[in-house]
Amino acid sequence: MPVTVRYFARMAEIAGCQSEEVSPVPATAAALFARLTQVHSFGFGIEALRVAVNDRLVGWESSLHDGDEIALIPPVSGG
Amino acid sequence: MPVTVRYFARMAEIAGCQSEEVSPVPATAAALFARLTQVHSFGFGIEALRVAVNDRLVGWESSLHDGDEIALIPPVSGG
Amino acid sequence: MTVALPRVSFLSDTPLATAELRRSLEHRSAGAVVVFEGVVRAHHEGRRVTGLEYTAFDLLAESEWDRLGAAASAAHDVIEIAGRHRVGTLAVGDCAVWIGVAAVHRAPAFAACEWLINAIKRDVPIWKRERYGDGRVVWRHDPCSAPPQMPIDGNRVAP
Amino acid sequence: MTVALPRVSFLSDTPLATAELRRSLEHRSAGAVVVFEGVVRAHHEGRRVTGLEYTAFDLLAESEWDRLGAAASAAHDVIEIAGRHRVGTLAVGDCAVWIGVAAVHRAPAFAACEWLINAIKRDVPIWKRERYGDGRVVWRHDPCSAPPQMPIDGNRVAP
Repeated sequence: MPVTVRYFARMAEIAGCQSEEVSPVPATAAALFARLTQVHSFGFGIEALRVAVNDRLVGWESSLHDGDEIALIPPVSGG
Repeated sequence: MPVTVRYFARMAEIAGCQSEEVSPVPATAAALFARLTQVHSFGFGIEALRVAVNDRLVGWESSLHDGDEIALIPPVSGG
Repeated sequence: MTVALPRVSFLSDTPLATAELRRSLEHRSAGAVVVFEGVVRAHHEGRRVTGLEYTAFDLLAESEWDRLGAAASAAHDVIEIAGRHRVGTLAVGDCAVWIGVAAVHRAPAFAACEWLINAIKRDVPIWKRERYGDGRVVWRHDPCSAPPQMPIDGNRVAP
Repeated sequence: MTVALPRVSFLSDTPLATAELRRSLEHRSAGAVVVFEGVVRAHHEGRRVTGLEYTAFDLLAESEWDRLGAAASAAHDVIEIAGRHRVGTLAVGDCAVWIGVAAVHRAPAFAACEWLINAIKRDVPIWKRERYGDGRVVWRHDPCSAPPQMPIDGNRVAP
């Protein structure tokens, strides 16, 4: 069972989608991002992003499991 | 022609009036206040008050003239 | 031809029209609006407050507000300032004072608004008489207000 | 019996009901209310803005707002906090964000309100896309937001 990656704002434009599925499941959020950067030229490095798994912010070394939803969060601009 | 003294808030209660006339005219605002304290027990020393002559704040050494209106301004409590 | 416009005054003896005051701050460049409202509380220093009354030295209160608004505008990058203070009889929950500042950015709007309400409480000749639940009626004279030295030449505290 | 109350949410896809938000701060002990409104400006960095659009990561935006409100309440002596942020399409002059704080005294109300809007702009996953007069449409990604280190264990800046 794959994981789902969600994109927002400029990252969604670059990825060309709001979300996509990835399998096999990478071990960590950092490993997932490393794999995605081989496909997309996001223009954001890992150091500029936050990551959430199943709607909660986590560290990049968090391990991933089948069916997780991973959100990549670029710099925000609300307010 | 006398000067008119205006009182506010607690000072008006102590003086028993909103305003009163004083003559002969004292030389300065400080001299006026010194004379008034012989009549009223204000409970405010000159150091706690501001003084306005003809609706403008002035120093206590400002000289007074016939017909001036002098307002004694106790500590404020607006806001 | 010069037309004398009706002057908006700082003091109001009727409930503050807060929505109208807010609209007076609208401006195409205003990205930030900060509003302070002072409201009559039900208690003061442990005593139950049933109502209160504000009285003012009208002309000087108006000119002091004008002076403070000019000082805040000179010191902070703001676009519009509006303020209104009640006089007369107020009940618990009534708005006693409304200060609003519009600016391009939020930091000067916050700074100017907070400075203005502090300066009003220090300088503007308005007095509050509180009515307590036990029937007593007491004039307040905040000891931190009315600075002992003369304020004629401007601000004692930098805006 | 436990009744599940409808949860008030931080994000709104309709114009902000600012009068209703203000009323939600009413409290008998509240002597000070400070409100911040962020408004869509007609210009940004010299370009004419004709409109904009906010999008959000809804669930995380709500939980981040809850976290920030709790942090502000813990750090400041405040009574009520209310906040709302628009998503969707906005025009110049529209209110994008409304943050209100009620407190017994004014200093914590100012401090909490200013901290909250700064924290929102730093942490809450909402993004703005501006439309300019020349037809361009640009996502904003403020470089000061989204702190590089993980924020999971709370606040990087003391409220």
